[in-house]
Amino acid sequence: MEAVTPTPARTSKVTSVEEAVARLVPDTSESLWVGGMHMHNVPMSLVRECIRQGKRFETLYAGPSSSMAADLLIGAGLVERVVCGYIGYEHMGLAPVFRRAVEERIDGVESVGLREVVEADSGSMVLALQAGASGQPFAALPPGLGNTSLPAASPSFYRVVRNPFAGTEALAVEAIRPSVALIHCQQADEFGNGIFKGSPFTDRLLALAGRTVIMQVEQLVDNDQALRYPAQTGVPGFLVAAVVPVTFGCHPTSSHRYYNYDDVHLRLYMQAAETREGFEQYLAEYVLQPEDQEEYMRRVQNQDWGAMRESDT
Amino acid sequence: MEAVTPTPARTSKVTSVEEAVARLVPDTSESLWVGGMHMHNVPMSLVRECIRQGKRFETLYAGPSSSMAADLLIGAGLVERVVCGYIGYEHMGLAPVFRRAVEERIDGVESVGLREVVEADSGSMVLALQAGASGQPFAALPPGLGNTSLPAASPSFYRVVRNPFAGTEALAVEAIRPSVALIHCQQADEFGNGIFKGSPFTDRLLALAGRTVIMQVEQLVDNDQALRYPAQTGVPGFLVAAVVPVTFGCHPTSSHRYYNYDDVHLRLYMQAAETREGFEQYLAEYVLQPEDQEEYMRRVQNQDWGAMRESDT
Amino acid sequence: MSDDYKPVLRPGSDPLVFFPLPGADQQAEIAKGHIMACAIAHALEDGELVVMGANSLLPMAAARLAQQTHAPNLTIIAGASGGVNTLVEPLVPSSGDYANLVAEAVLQFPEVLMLQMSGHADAFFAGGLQVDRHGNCNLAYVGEAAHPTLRGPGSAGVPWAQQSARTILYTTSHTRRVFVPKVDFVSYPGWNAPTHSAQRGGPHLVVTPLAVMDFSDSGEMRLASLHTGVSLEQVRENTGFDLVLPEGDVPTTPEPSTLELRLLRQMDPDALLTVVV
Amino acid sequence: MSDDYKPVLRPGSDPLVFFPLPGADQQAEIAKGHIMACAIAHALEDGELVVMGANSLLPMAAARLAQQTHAPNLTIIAGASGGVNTLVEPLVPSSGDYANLVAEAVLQFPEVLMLQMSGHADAFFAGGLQVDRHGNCNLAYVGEAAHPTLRGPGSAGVPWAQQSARTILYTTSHTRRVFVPKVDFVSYPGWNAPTHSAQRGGPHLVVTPLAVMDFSDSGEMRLASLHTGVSLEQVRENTGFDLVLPEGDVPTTPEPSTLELRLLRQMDPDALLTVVV
Repeated sequence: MEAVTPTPARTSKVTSVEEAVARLVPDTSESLWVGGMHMHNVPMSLVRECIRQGKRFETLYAGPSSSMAADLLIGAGLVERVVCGYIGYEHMGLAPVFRRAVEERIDGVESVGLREVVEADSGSMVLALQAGASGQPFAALPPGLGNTSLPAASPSFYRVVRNPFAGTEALAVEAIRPSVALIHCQQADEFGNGIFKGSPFTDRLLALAGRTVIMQVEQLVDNDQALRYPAQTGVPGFLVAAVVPVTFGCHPTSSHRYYNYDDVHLRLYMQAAETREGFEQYLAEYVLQPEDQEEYMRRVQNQDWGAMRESDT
Repeated sequence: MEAVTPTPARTSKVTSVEEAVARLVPDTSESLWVGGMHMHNVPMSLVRECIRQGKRFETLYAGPSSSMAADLLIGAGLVERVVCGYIGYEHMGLAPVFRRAVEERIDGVESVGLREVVEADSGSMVLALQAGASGQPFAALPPGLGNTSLPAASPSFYRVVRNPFAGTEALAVEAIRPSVALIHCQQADEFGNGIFKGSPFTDRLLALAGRTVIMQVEQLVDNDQALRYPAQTGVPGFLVAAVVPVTFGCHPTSSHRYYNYDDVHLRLYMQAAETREGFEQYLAEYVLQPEDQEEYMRRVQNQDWGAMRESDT
Repeated sequence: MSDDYKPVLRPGSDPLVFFPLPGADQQAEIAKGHIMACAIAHALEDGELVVMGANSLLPMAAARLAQQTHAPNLTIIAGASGGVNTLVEPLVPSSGDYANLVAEAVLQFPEVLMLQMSGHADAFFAGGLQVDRHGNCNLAYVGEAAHPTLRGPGSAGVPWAQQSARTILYTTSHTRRVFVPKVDFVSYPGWNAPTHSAQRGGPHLVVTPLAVMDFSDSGEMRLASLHTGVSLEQVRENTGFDLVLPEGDVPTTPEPSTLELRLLRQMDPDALLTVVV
Repeated sequence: MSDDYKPVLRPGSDPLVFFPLPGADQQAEIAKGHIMACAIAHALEDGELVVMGANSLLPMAAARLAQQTHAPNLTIIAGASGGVNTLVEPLVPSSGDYANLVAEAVLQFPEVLMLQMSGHADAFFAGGLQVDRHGNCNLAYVGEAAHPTLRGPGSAGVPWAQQSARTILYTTSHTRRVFVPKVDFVSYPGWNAPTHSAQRGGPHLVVTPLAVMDFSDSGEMRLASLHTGVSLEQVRENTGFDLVLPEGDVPTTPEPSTLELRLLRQMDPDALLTVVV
């Protein structure tokens, strides 16, 4: 009759921003996909940390609808190729750095080292991600894209496939499994069970398709939260390599139910970024110099951080 | 300055079982897919009503994991062709009618008029459904199925496609958009915003892919429920043609959080169905003769219907 | 954007709201935004499913208005947020705003795209850097691919608008820079698209701060009505190609009714519709 | 199944439970089910992701046992229900049971299949009507396609088990009817499958009421251990092909430890493990 041995403890995935990026993001990655959409739920602290640590990405998947994350990464010269579904600021305007990078080409190469812009669309990118998450080699596309300039503009991204059932032809995109996926959940337990307090956007699918998934959260909650409301878990923990708690970490984008996007700061950035010098100055002041989120928050103007409150469940 | 005209009222989708099936299910449909899984969340009242009204289905998609719905429809002689992912009763045993239909072929035609059994698998069926819901013509399959007997057994279901990116070959299945999709939600408002109180199984995707979707519900809730907890809505109302409230409507399968499956009645059925005569008798007593759910419930033995209680939100 | 910013609380939205309330003092006037929203609302029918794209302030107001007037069974999908039948309390400029989740259901964004691509939607709303006489829209770039003079955001979900029964185009700037004879890049195909089984319904209506346009049987943009106080000359000067003219006099775009104005102002406490144009 | 049925309430499950509690009086003995569950549990490693198929009473008990002993970071996906890391309170026979949703997350079933097909899973559990010497499994039919003598349920998700790092086969009936020289239909491919990039990991272990088997380097089923009280002869008589024998004596399958038994009985108030075989 042997003694009862205690169960070894389950390992927490809680990690600091610095450590998560240093340990899980290679110096050069094949591809990056940043979650959230437009000016919402974008894990900006992780993005800023990637820039601080000079992580390079051969391909950035910018869609559905990316904004400042893409703009900053491109401006910092860390992106070689962007698959562009949408990069902009919705009603606030176009992406100043992305614009300049493309409009001021020198010998076909964008001034900041962005070598290629692949014209794409959100639907095809999401179907490619769905295929990646399902282990499918490629995704055949619904009919109609042949009516646009896209297939001709991006012959490497869109290819013709023969439909073995109808005998007709269709366009297809190759499956996408981003090497690095950065996502944001408002809440998560220490094991990575993430809860979306607002829109999930594309992030559950992104977590299923990503090879290395880092989750930035506003607030840690007890594992009991997940056990009491399992249907509320938007991202199951086993998909997540690290849980990174950062207060106001999505700023200047929103974190649904926690805070709205800061359009004062976004405009401050967009105005600064109108010129190369202005962008470099912004990058230094708000991304490279602040050693942590506290310092970043201190430098941000026009803020009533105190007004942020925990979301009620 | 004109008078203020009142807004016309929004139309309720609440319908009786009889009317929903009579109005929305053609006498002969191209295809049928019944929601739920194994002995859980299967809209049996809708299935029984389809049999009562003698609705025929050229193809029945039996998967992922169907049980009594497929068995009854096949036994009633209403199914010409079944795409078989799984038909059985999990730990309780094999499907007696499906077994006999296949094992007692007469001149290659199953005794009950089931002309074709397409050997398939759950993964491919779900990817085909996903393709249907996305407007894609077909779904390329992950590698590996060539290692099984499936492609050779079902050359019309699985076909070879050329991967235009890798230049290799892959298997593919054609997109599926069932003509009729029958699903169950524990709760829904009158506009068809359905809530899964337990597992969603495959039913949200099924609702997205189905051409005509009929939703059987255990309990009607106020539209305010959906407005207060929108993230809880498993099936948005616009996908649903009719909302059919039936108490204990999934019996003898379960309705998560409302009641478990009735394995006493299921065994009663499985024993009866061991013989053709026994099946006919069961069909008459529990499907054809009862004019409504009340009468069906009256005929079911060993039940403590009263013990059913509303689920707490 | 003024610097004397003050955070403002609003119902159904977030504790912090960073944009001020422009035009809150202009409640009195009927703004172009009101006229445009009504023109779009009138083009939506009861029982339809409409899907919003990005920057959908106007179509969102229009769809909610239609729902509150003649189309109670209209289903609204609030673009990026995934909100289904949002109450639009209040109207917000970003399609991904949490305020849009005061709704009946929340879709994952891939599901929103699936609905578009599979042809579930009856109407989708599009615009772009350029719109041409056939209704082609361009969101990619102006000029040549190698040396664009203007880099746009990209085509986003707009290519799939063609799977909708019809598409309603709208823009807040009616100029020759936007209305060009031929777009430099086709993000959304107009009526001159190569015949294609996929072309379910082409561009249906074009709503601008100056006028409303539809398309002739030959698929050319046609002037349908001029907004109050706008002259035909004004429209001609700001359109880079010859619009087909209607038979007889050009009608005036109907002004919003009392009810319509009340509803639009109710859903728009920040009076964004008065400053959107 | 007895007719004197009484509904029973159980924690974490539904108000009505229709199956009686067989073997509740057999708590004392160590059942085959306990031995099999332990054998499977020992084959699971910490940090792995395991996915259950249908009728997964044994692997479910095994995975939960592993989680509660040597593998706290094991992730369990409870098959049909979509439950992730269910607490297995209590152990239930149906993979789709609501009881499996006392868990950390709920996946839609398509997502469960996606995880299998994309190779996320480290271990999947399979069985079938027939299992052959190379570990091929058949869930479709016995006999010829045109005139099967036994129609099975169909291949379900089992073909995709090959995308898992490894597959653990189990069956509650070790007979010549199940263990055949060659399956009539390949639902799950064994080691003799045509070499294929997709074959990530083949059958790894076979657990039956009589013994535990693994596979030789040449991919032939090999006897690994005999359960207490089972003779080699008994296994030979009930296996339709010659099993590879291990070097030297055949070891005995380890009996469950005190802790293991306690944990198995804790999660199994209905003592289903004592009647499953």
